[in-house]
Amino acid sequence: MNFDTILSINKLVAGYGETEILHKISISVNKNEIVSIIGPNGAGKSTILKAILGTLNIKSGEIFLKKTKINGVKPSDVVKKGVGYVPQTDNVFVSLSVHENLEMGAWTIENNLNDKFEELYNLFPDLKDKKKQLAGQLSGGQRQMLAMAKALILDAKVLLLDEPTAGLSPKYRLEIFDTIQRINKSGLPILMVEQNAKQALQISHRGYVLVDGSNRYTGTGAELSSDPEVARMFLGSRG
Amino acid sequence: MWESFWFEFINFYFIPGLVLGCIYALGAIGITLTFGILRFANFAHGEIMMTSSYLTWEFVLVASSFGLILHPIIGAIPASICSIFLALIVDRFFYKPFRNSPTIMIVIASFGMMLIIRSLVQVIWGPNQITFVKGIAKPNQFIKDFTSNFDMMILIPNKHISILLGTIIIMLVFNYLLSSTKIGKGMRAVSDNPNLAEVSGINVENIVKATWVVGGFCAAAAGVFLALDTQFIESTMGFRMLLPMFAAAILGGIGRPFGAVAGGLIIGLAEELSAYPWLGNGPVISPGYKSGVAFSIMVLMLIFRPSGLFRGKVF
Amino acid sequence: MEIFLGYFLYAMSLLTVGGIYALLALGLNVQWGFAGLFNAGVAGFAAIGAYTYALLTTAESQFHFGGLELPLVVGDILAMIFAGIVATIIGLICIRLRADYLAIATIGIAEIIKLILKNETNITNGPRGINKIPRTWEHFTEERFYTNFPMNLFLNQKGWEAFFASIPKWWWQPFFAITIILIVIITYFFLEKLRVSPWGRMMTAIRENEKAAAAAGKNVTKRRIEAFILGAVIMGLAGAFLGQHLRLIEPTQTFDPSKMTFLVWVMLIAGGSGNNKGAILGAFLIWFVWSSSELVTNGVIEILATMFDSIDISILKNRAGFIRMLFIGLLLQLILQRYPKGILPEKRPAISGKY
Amino acid sequence: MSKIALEVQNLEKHYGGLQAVRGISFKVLEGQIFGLIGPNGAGKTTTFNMIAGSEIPTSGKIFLYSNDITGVPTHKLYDLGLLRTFQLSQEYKKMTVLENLMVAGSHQVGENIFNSWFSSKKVNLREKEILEKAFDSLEFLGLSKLKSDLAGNLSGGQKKLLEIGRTMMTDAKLVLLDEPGAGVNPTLMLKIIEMIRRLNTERGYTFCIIEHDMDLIADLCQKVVVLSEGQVLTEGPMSKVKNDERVIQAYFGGGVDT
Amino acid sequence: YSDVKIGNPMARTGPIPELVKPMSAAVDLAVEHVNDQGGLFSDGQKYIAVKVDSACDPVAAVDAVTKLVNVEVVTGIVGPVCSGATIAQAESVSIPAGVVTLSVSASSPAISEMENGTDLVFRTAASDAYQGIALAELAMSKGIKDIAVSYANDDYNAAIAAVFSKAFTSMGGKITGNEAHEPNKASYRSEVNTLGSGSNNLALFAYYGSSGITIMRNALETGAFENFIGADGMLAQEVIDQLGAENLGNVTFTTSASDSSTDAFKSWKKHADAANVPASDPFVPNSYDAAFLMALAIEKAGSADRSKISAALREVANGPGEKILPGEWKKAKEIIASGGSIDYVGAAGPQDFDENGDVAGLFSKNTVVDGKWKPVVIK
Ligand SMILES: Nc1ncnc2c1ncn2[C@@H]1O[C@H](COP(=O)(O)OP(=O)(O)OP(=O)(O)O)[C@@H](O)[C@H]1O
Ligand SMILES: Nc1ncnc2c1ncn2[C@@H]1O[C@H](COP(=O)(O)OP(=O)(O)OP(=O)(O)O)[C@@H](O)[C@H]1O
Ligand SMILES: [Mg+2]
Ligand SMILES: [Mg+2]
Repeated sequence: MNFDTILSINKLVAGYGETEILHKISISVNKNEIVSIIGPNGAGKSTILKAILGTLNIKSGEIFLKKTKINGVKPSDVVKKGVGYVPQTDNVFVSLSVHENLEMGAWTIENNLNDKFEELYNLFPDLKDKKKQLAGQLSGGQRQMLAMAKALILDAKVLLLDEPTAGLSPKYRLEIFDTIQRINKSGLPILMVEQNAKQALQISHRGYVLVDGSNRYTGTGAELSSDPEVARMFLGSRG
Repeated sequence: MWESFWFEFINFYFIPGLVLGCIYALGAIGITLTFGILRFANFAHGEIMMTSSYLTWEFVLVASSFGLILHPIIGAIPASICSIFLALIVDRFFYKPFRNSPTIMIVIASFGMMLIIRSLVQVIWGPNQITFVKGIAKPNQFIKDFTSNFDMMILIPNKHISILLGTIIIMLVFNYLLSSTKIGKGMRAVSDNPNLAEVSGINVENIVKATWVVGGFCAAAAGVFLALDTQFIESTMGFRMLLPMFAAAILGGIGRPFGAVAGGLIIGLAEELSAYPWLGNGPVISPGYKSGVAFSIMVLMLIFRPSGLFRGKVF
Repeated sequence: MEIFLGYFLYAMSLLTVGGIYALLALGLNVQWGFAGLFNAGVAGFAAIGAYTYALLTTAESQFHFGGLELPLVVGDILAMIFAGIVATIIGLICIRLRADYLAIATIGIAEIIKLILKNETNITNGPRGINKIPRTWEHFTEERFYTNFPMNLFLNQKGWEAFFASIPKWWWQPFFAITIILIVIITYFFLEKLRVSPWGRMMTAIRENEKAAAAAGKNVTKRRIEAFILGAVIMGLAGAFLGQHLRLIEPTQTFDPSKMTFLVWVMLIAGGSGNNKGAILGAFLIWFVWSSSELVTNGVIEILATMFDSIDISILKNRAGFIRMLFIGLLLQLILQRYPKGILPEKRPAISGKY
Repeated sequence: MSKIALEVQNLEKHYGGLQAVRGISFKVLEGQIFGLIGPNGAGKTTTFNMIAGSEIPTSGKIFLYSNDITGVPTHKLYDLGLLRTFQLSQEYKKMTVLENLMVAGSHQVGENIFNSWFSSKKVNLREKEILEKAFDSLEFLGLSKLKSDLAGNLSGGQKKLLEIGRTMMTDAKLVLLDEPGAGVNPTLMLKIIEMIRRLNTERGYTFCIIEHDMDLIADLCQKVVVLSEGQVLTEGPMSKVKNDERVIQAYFGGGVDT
Repeated sequence: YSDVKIGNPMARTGPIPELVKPMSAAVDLAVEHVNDQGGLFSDGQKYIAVKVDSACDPVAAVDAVTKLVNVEVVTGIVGPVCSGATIAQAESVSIPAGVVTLSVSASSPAISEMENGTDLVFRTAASDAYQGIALAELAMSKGIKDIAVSYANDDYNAAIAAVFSKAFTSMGGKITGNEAHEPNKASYRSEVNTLGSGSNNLALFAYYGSSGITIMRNALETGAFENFIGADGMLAQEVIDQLGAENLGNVTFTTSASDSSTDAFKSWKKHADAANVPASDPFVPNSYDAAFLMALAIEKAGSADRSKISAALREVANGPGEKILPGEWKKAKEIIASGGSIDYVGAAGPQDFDENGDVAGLFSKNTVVDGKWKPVVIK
């Protein structure tokens, strides 16, 4: 095992109930890396993230956070161990206000976080105006921002993002990718699932292409973007 | 004329209504919490009330066999701890397996628990009524004398004073707990979206336990206060209170403990005042329809303002 | 021989009551299983059916309204219609409430119905109830029936008396049971046809996501009320037959929600909600367990008594009723945990093969 | 000159103190593919909700083929040929994928209780047509394999596809698509664009699309309206809009790569 | 078969389990007497009461009696307790099956006019038509001129309240208020006060367990009433224990009971005391009488044949013949064996059935003396 590996998934087999969705998937995230997973709808990308969080039954294979094995650990404990996670859907508390949502993001931390909140509000000025509004009354994009902000409060060891830019306007999409890069520069490795695959690969150090629950291609972001096969099948390039 | 109206109204309708309302309110807090956080109508709640009053009686009895004469409120302390454990055990073995199932499963399970707990109590202590406190409670002489100096004689027995005070104290503690501790916030998060709460690092099971602790304690308090007021205990006393307590919880708004308190007081007052001779000599509506008062208020509330007075949840 | 006859008649009674509960469960299945309406007022609708039937078909009485002596079938039909009318009114008021709220509102309304039946003494004879409710088939042996049209076409009064004296007294019991079973079967076929039809699909869609269903052109409110009424009509019919079976109905205990409503819910959930076969199976199974458990608990207590001479069984005997409740409660928990989706879970109708 | 399919006049929506939409007017011509874009929270979805009858406007009017449809409930609009999809997918979780599509079919004679009891023939005939359509749609979306899976178990993107599939089930005149592309794989997205175009040209559907994917908008839309803070910022063909300084400021943030 | 079974459906669960418990014990006592003194018939067959729960509920009662009649093949039914359950099970099951029902406490007047010509329903308790009148006479004799009536809205209490009100008015009294109350509420203070504004006297018809004690307590706390009268449902030691004898000076309740001066009652009391059964509680002697009478009828009939019970029951109960007192099974058995005739005189009264299968009422008024209910026979 690479000494610098933060998160590694080893021949993971998992699924929902009887049905097996992931077939011997292996993925790793190293120190300071942004890693993207791309692939068609239903390939099992979100399932991988759920497996890491522990909301899923794992049939075989292993998941390591640094050197500790985390399969079979309760989700709330996985979060405590330092895994931040933004789900693809249902990712904010709709009946809580924006600010309370952020507080929930900071559940596992004890100390005073006012500075941190300020920082996030500066990052997402839209949210600042809506501090007291219920999250259920936000627009689709605003919700997505809130969900991101909520995960960023934690001083996580690794951050898992499930389609962080889905539904965001081009401007915010850029900003989110910027933010992701910025956070990453500050030392936080990130594993994200994206359908805006081109842009995602541009900022990723490495990428995985997943098809039908198996690894299909692996490479650096640049390699994958320039691979014509990948581009045609998964990036939506014409011709 | 006016004075005698006040005298009658306050002493014979308003204060009794208030006392009844306090008991409803305490019970409704537990209901509103489980309804809001675990998302189901807990039919076994009344049985926890009932069990705690039996336990209180048992503790007082055991103590007296050691020559110790306890006030029931003292006996209620160990009893409420037992009730909390009862609530936790029931949750662990009978509700937890349905945490991810449709609501109806757990509602039915709670109905089953209602039967189980009640028949257990009946098998252990028998179905007969048991005297909780003997005799007739006369009005507190001091308050009577004191207030009659102002031509506003108030008749209130000590048991009612302790119920009113007890409710206020519990309410204050509860307020602190919900608004100023993390647990209160966690409860709201879990109530909103348990899955998301879990992946936000909140230990959902602990929050659920906290909910049962609070709900169980309030139920115990309500049960003991009810027994203090009626001065006897019997195995269906909890179930008798259940529907008005549901009404109170809905009236106040689900998931809103203070709404439940307001709802409880309103239902209690409404029930008692429905028999007041507002027009002429007889009650306005036949006392045979008394329980209809609570239900009618509840149904009207559901229709015109389903979120309740305090804007609770509407699923 | 006599023993055999006894068991046969007990079996008929199990079928009768089981069938009545099966109808209630089928009605609830339309409301909950198909349309997702949490009706906790089952007993209220059964009461309306039973009282309608009773008031319309009984002979005149000084105690209550009615005495119209309508033909029994007309009584059954009007029981259904009246339950439907009440359901329409309740539906118009409450149908937009969600899940548990609807449940609590319907409990409240059923409770109010009960209070009305109890307090409007001039009409319903209040808590003392209505008795001498004529029972299908058995009623032919009553004078006021066999001396009237159409029975008098076949034989005169003497003739009928002689005829009834010549056949066993229990002759009507199997007929009554079979009639109820037939009604259950017919209801089943109608409901099953609905379930696999576009109507059933639409109802399920509304149950699952009303926002999307509205966008797909479904009039959510109207359809919900439709299902609510259909279910209530079936419950009203069940109520009419319950009244016939008991021959006396009174508002307090007969339609006690903590027994009837609860039992019907248990039947549906244990059998499998959304599945008509499940509803029927659940009803018969649970009623059989419920009814026979009394004999079983008595037996168990006897055995305990012979095993442990030292324990005082008189206490247990006096509390046998509660032990039975305890046992039923535990059994219920077991079924729920073992078969969370019911013994026959809901299955989506197979589509491609059918058309 | 083609007819006006949809016209919105001075539409406003207030939530308490918040003015989500403050006076929007635009027209959509029959046969047009029309884009509605703008920053997050601009009021796009709210506008859709009002058109589709799930929110009642605070003020203003909406016309569908010159009929005033302001405040008409959703299910009636369906009969008038107006169909919408949802930004956050709304599927029937416990029904199969196939059934999810079939529910959306039009002229369901079998939805009348008495028909389904007593006129099986008529019902079955119509069912067959609906079923065929559903199979075609599944084929097109690449969901055929999943036809008997429960829709609740689909992945986020698959649900989105199902959402689009529903619009293929009926003969709608006007279709409102709320972010059909969000979360959909880019390759599939090309297919969706193709489908929208085909429905538009072959069947004459009029489309009104909210989307943040500028490729899709630029590809498809003859005309776009840009909303910002509940008001129309500008409107016109994409080529004109994308160079508007204010739009770049508020929306693209200089990141337009088309 | 060496046993004879009878069915004993009683409301062991449901609204009044506390009233039923001693009644059930009285049935056991009668069964014990029969078996200890030689059993049934010449071969000493065992007399068995199969206990089931009728829950005061027509559904439960019909189901329970169906099992008794068909599966347990009982010879007769002793019970049920509540009128509704009794009527329902009789009309639905036992009359069609030709089985005799001998109810221990069903007091509804409707029972008298129920069967047509089958003579299958009897009871050892008087119809409340009688008790209501007796109570009205009592009130008059106490000099009460006006009274408020509060009754629990159930079949038993509503009926007796109606009879009482009618009788009291016809005797020239004034009913100042007549209200049903919903049982099982936590407080009745407002009802009590509203009624109390019209009169100082209260006629209370309720079961003590479901609303009676609470109403009494609420009334005593606020002093709304001075005098209380009422009927069976309130008569229990529990009432004194809970409210305290010192507060019950002006309380009189009637019950359909027994002249304690008769030999029959003394004999019963001796046995009851020995077995720790409360001899004077409501319907407890009636329960004993019913179970004992049923055994006598079976013995008289000479076999467990259901069809002979009705006639035999009339013979052993109405006489003429040698008087048999409670507990005298051996004596009765010997007389019957020798071909003689007997006349059972019961713990609760002479127990002679009229053409409707009803018995005449005998009532006592009960007041609190030394912390216990003291009965005095009035009629
Ligand atoms: N709760 C569930 N139960 C059963 N099957 C599920 C469940 N959730 C997802 N699936 C199935 O697992 C497969 C993978 O789903 P997953 O959500 O991981 O896809 P994805 O790669 O994230 O796709 P997308 O890009 O569309 O979000 C899909 O075929 C889906 O149908
Ligand atoms: N029910 C509501 N109550 C209060 N405010 C609401 C409600 N629904 C939406 N809003 C507010 O109205 C504004 C417009 O929301 P809308 O959903 O229309 O945005 P949108 O343009 O669709 O954005 P996005 O592209 O992010 O989906 C937002 O600021 C949102 O917070
Ligand atoms: Mg996904
Ligand atoms: Mg939107």
